[in-house]
Amino acid sequence: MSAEASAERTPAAGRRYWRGLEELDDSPEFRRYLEREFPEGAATGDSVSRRDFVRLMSASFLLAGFGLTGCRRPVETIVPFSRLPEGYVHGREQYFATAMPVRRGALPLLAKSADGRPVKLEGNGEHPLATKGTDAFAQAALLDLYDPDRSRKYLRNGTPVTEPEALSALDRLGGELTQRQGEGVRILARHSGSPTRQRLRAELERRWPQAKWHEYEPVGFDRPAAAAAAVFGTPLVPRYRWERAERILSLDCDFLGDEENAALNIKQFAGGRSVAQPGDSMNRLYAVEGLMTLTGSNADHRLRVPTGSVRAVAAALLVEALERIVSVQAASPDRIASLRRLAEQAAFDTAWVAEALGDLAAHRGRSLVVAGYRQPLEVHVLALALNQVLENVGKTVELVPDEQRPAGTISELKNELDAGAVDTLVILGGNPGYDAPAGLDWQATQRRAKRIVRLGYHEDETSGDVAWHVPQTHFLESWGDARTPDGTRVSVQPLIQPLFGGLSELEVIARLIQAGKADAHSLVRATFDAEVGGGEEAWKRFVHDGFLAGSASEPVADPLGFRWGQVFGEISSAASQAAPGSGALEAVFYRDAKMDDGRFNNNGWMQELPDPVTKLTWDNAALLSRLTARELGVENGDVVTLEANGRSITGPVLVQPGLADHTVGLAFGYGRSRTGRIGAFDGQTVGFDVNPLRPGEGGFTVAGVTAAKNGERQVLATTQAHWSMEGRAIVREANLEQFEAKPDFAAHMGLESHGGHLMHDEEGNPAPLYPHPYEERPSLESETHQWGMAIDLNRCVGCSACVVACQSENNVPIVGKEQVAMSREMHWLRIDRYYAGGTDARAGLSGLESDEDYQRQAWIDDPQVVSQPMLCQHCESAPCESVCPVNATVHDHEGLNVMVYNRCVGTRYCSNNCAWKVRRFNFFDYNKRPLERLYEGPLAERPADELELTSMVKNPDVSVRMRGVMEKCTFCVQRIETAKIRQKVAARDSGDIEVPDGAIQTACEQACPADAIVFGNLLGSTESRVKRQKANPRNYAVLGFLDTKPRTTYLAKVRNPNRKMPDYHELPLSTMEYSENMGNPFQDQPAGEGGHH
Amino acid sequence: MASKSHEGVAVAPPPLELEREPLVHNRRSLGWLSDRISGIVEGKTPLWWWVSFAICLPVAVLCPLMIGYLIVTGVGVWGLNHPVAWGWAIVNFVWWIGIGHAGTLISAILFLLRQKWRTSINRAAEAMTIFAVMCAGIFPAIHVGRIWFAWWLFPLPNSMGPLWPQFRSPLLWDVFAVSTYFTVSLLFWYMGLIPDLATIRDRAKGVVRKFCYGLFALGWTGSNRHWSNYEKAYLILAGLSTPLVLSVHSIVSFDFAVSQLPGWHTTIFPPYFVAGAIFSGFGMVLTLLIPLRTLFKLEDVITVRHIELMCKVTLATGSIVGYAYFMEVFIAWYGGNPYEAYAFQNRALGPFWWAYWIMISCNVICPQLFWFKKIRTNMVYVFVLSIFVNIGMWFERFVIVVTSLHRDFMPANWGDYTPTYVDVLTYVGTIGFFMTLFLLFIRFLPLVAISEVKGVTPAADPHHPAGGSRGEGH
Amino acid sequence: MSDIFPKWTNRLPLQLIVAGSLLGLAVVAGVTYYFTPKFTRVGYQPAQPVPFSHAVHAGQLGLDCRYCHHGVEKSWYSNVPSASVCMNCHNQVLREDPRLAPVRESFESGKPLAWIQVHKLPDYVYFNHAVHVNRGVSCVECHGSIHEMDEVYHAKPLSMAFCLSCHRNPAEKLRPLERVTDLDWTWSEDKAESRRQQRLEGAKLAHNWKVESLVNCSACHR
Amino acid sequence: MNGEDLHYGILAEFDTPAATMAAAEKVRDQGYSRWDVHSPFPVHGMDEAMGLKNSQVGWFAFLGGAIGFFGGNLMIWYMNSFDYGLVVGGKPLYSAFSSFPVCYEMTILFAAFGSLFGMLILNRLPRLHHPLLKNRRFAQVTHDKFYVVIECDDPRYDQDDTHALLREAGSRHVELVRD
Repeated sequence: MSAEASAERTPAAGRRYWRGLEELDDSPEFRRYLEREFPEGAATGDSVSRRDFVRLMSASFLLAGFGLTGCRRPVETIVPFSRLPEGYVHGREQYFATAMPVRRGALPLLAKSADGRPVKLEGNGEHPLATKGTDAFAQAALLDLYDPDRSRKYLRNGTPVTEPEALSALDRLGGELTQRQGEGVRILARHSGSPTRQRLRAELERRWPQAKWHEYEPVGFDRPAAAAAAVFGTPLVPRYRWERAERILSLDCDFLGDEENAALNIKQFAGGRSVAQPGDSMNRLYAVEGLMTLTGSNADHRLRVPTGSVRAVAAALLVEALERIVSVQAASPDRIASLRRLAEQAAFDTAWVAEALGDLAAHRGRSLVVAGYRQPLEVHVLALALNQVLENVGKTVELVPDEQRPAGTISELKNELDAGAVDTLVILGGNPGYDAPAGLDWQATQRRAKRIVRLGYHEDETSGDVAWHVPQTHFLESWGDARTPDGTRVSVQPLIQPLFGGLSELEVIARLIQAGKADAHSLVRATFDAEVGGGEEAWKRFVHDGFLAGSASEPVADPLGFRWGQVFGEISSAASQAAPGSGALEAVFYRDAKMDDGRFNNNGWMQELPDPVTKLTWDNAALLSRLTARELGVENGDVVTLEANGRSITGPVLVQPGLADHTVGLAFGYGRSRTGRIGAFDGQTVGFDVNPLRPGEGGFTVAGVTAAKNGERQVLATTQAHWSMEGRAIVREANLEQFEAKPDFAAHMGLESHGGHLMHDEEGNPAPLYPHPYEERPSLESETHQWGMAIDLNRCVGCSACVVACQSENNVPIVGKEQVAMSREMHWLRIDRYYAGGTDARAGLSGLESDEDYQRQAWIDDPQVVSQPMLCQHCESAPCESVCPVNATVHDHEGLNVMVYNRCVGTRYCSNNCAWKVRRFNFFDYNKRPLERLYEGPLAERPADELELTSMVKNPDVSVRMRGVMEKCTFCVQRIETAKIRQKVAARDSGDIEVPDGAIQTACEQACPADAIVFGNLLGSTESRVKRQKANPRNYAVLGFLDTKPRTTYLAKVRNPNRKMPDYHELPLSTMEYSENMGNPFQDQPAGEGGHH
Repeated sequence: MASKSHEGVAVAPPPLELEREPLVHNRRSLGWLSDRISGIVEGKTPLWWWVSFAICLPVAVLCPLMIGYLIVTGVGVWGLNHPVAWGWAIVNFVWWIGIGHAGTLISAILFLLRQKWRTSINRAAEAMTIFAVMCAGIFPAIHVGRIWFAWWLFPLPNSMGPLWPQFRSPLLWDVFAVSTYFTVSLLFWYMGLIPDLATIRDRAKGVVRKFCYGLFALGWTGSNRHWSNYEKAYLILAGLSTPLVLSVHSIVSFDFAVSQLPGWHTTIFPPYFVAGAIFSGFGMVLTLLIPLRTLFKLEDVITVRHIELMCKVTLATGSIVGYAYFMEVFIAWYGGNPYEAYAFQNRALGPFWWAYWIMISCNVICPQLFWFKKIRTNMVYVFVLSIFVNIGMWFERFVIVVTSLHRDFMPANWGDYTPTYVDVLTYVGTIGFFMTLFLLFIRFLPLVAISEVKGVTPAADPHHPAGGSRGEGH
Repeated sequence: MSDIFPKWTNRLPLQLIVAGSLLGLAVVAGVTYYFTPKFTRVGYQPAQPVPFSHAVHAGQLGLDCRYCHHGVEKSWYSNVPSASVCMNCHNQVLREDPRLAPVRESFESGKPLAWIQVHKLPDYVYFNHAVHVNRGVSCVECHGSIHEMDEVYHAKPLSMAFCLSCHRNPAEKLRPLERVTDLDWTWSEDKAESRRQQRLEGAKLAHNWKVESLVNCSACHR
Repeated sequence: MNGEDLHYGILAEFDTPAATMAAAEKVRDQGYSRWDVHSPFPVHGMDEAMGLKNSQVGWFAFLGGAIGFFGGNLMIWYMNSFDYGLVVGGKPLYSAFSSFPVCYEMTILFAAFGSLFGMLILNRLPRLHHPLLKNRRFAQVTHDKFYVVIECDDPRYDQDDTHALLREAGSRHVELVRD
């Protein structure tokens, strides 16, 4: 199908003309074109050829710096293709469907390709899960493709060899191993949902019967399946249907944050929270957790207990359920008693538990209990039992067959290595040298294999002493396949030839087992043909769409026998555990929101992304609660040594509100000893490695940890120092009951609700002192388009995918830790996160205290949390514009507040006059200079390879800003203009120039998994989504009293607390703080105060 | 020519009814004045001058060094960040321009008010104005991110449409205000210098001196027809400088007042900035003149009465400034806008409380000591207090710029501010630059307006016995 | 005394004023002429690796622009044709011509020809060919009479002022879509009549096609 | 008159402003027109004593000021509204209010130029070469002496009469000044 044809297929959404590479793939010209992108030599990393590549592909518009034109310019050349690939039009963006494989799942994506290189990743909204959005990882994965520290060379015992040499050596090795039927061969792989890998593994086990397959994932998500298998007796995976759940209880399950498939969970969860009018239903979230997670910060009720005590809470819930709701025959009194003993191992608010369960029970079949990956198997079993009792199984919890075949563990592999039974160890991806639990001492252990063949994306901790290091290809460079969480088969389509050569996991396996054609495309195609069939047409469709329609796995319809006996068996075998206390802290390990398990360690976008909860960048920290920090006598930035079981780690302290006492939160993924120039920024390892303290495979908590201040201090670069909203109506909140009574409550908050008479005439229209230039001179205003945005704070969970999407789309530079610590981060879109403690808890505080004082204030122990995406508000009467002396920021005819970089002289006055402080100034040449040597000015040059590769990730449609200019959110003006141009090109000699609704999605809107951000035309001849959102009674403008008439407005947040809960508050805590200053918006104000009607 | 015989010539005392404290003590004659003041320019360069110059010049060199580093590296070498996008540069700019205001006030406003005592100090004060405005002008020019495009702030034709400056921006008003202020001050100062340059020309011995002073004296002959036009022009310039000096600091205050930031957006700014400017300017005049009058033995020309009068002006303007501080706080409370109220609480009690209280002690409390004559007439006290005034006014601008920016509307943006060594050394460099220029000025140009001082002595009055009148006049 | 200033110095001030004014005028005039794109860009005519003549191909032979620059209606850029496009004809016409040797070589080896870029906008200007040629703006408006050029030269200044002159009043330049690549086309033989027609018809086209006068920054700068 | 062309005029020295003023009144009353009084500082009342009219500098200043104010407004209107009207902060394209500060400054600037250059034009300055400046004695004019100078070009000039007049007026030193 040609690009034009697919555009016709979905005319409403103009940009949906992605194509399958396969459509081109047949033409020999195209093959050659791809090869020519990287002519011979380039594949081995010759930088000169790659420079040619840049010039060839971009005809010099790529590196958009600023230069004075006017003088006679140097000669520049245009290099056309000598033979043009069919269907390729220079300069026109193309979209290809692909997917990002993640552990056992995948995220369906559309990749934007500009001049032959991928420049942006977006969710594929056509996928059956309608995953238009993505998570931050998927956005940042693009940068990994252009990582200058990627492994580029095949190494034999550490010495580079050429690709052909290496491949023939691998073939020889494969021949030898095949001959030996894989004797003494052990494979260590990561989790994967790839059908082709599964096929190849089966093939391997057939050809190499003596070999053994092990899998290791530092943060695996396999316990729900294990629990289901244990309880039901067959391999099953629970699949949660968040959108059906009206009451959700999370047992330390951060399903909005660090759990698997968070993007999909967020989408389904957020769908249940958007209310437009009284009477709309809204889900309710209970969270029981020790860390402060995104899920906890979005919960309506949160029970703060140590992570290890969650098990006791789960047990208490089940006791409550079995005693009060349903009697289960298998639940004999002594079994219940043992359950109760488990419940009594920790102290917590039993009323909370009882009322929460009562609420869940009132919504039987419409509730959901989930347990998180940090919790041991018995908690997952308890969660399943609760769902069973609450009649959720088959409704909100579907069970689908588990197609994963069991594999050996890494501990078993260690035993074999220790026993000297391993001749050849094949490590496929991953980085066990860093992320294996310290007890395995993996770097030493792996040396016991006689020979290691290692496929790796970086030369890292695992690469030492390997016989063969094979550079791994990025998923955008090589064919693959995967399954999304619903089981749908997706294609992983490459957009570019491997930049530095290398092989994919599939290719390495196929090459070693000598199973015929070993190129990834043939392998994936063969799997497809064997498992799906349908020939060329079906394959083309699969590649074009990016997924195979109708391939989702069906839930097991038959309610299987729920084996209560197994449940109690698991429980009785659970080891008893003491609650943590001072002197014996509990360390809790978690998957980092940015580094994951360390795989994004060398990714600058991820390092600089503020953690959604802590807002920390470029570091991890030992998270402590206020009380624990006080007991230890430490403060933010104090370095502590944590010790347990004879091993210790050292890292800085950060006090985290809402954290359980005597808990130390430790994020994986930092402190890499062998990483790239980002992970070891300026020669300093970023963060500290927590793995040495980790108990063992699959363990996420360690008890009995001692902490001691070691006297050093470390700067932590957080992007938000002030935590309280100080009673200001910035995020406006109400409880659901209040929303029902007063749906437009947001309009009754803020200073504008007090001073409306000053700004509006009797009809309520704005009454300015002078006419807007749009009225003064109508030719300055467009009658077709006026852009606006609405952000639903009820949907937004704060996941930060939009931040990275914006960074990727708009060429936002990273600036490094030192600059972030000086508040110079460049993000155009940031997520403001406020904690609210309520007036009682904050009594005696004036808000004038230093930000450092927060860590000592008691109100942060149990705060409510709100997140607010903050970006340019595109005010109609923009205060930034009128202070710019050179017309560098002005309004265009469609209501955009445009920032003209090439006109900006950099007075920074606009930033001062922006009440939202969303403007970002280029204090240095962040794009041109090495970030660790910014202060050396022109004396420091960025290494050529780094400059080239980071230039390739740049969006060619957006100027790269130089130092000294201001920048800010543009509402993705390049997307707007591209859509308008497309519309006009199609209109030709007609007047049909109005861009249809939905054809323009800003990068943040596009990436938002929660659909919280809506952008569109406020005029439009048809009903647009943004018009609908703005008609929502919750709509309000942040700092509306300034009467700048922002085009970005927010839909106020509604909480849905349960009146019976012990931690119920009459008002959301931030609203309570607001009421203290400005009066309760839900009480009618006496006449004369504020009103003046 | 200049003969020593004049020194001793005693002039007959004035009648009792005309007796008031003389502007020039010890009944100095006309000739004594030229000899004394021109003598500074003509005599041997004193050692202390060389010492001071040797100190100030290297300090001044810091300024171009730091600016060069700034230009090649980026604004990031300063301590600015995202909430605090303006810092020391703007603080220094406002401080310097404020200092400049005293010169214009003394030369123009006091002239219009017929305050004859201004004559002995106006030349030095005007020179101070010009040098201070030069120092001030450095900062808005270098604080922009792309200095090589700073010419875009001027309405020059171009091939970009053409694209013009944006005249609604207070920064553009600043461009016009500061450049006008500098130009007019320079014209005014130069015009006042013409007769005195002629004096030195006429006394000069070397050809070089004759040529240089002669060239700039423009061929002045002291013709009364010239004096007639000259005096008129001088009066008009004084008349123009008065609204100018008021407008310049009003416009500088618009940089803040026209914005919407709590703590900036306030109508009290223009008068309060003007008062503050005069306050700081008199502080600086005192700081400069008290040592000079001693070093050059000009106690008879720059008398204790002059110093006292300046102390009184300082007291008055300091009280106005103190009142303005109080009103700001009052209105912030009375206005009922919590953002505004917070901004002022934060000034006094927030993380930058120390800057606020330095400002209050130096600007409000210190000048109150000038109520006491003992203090006003003690040069040491006055000198020390004048330095406190300079410090206090610097902190006033720091408080306005930094504390308002660092915590504004949205708590999520709030941040901190720490200057870097480049900030500090650039500022120190401008002080060196200022002092260097001032030293050159006192070495090469008459630091007291000779002809004007002559004009206010009794000997200049044709109706005064000292002026030759025999009493049979009008 | 002032005897060091001879009498003629009294005339000096006036002379200096006159000379200074003249010099100032000359500098302004010089900068306006020599330092603006009208001088610095117009007339740039580099020697190309192959002496391709637009005058022959587009003028005499009457090839449509889009035969070679086929991306112009679809893309931001008007592509420079690949050697294979040249060879479509030249594998029959002038097969052995030595001037075409580099083209043949490129076609055979796959190594692209390096043409020298004549028209180049600054990096921060986002000019889209497709939207101009599809909405009635002819190639000739920016590139001049290419079909009369033996070797391409820079005919128009392509400065911001130049772009704006048309963007301020697009009706002055619009023509029927089918005439966009007809570089010689005018509304009428008679120049005055043509101008009159342009005003009348252009305004009609602009109205019917809803052609906006885009003078805001976002039209060209992102 | 013999050798008249060689002389610029006749110069009389006085010690006090009062004496000078008296002499000036005498010369004025005699009806001389091309003559002048030179003094180290402007002497109060001398204009009347010489019979001078009010200075015309004010007109130059006024003209400059008017050019500044109206020119400024015209410039701003042309640049921000007429030539390239852009939507800035929702504010009017041209407004007398926001234009005022700039126009105000321009008024002052041009008026200041008017007064300084008006003064120079009216005084025919700079005039670096002047016969009086060659006179050694005349150098005291910037010190403490006062001079009445009557030019030879004056229609009423008569070397002897004028000389006598000045002597009579009280000058202790009268001399011819060479041209």
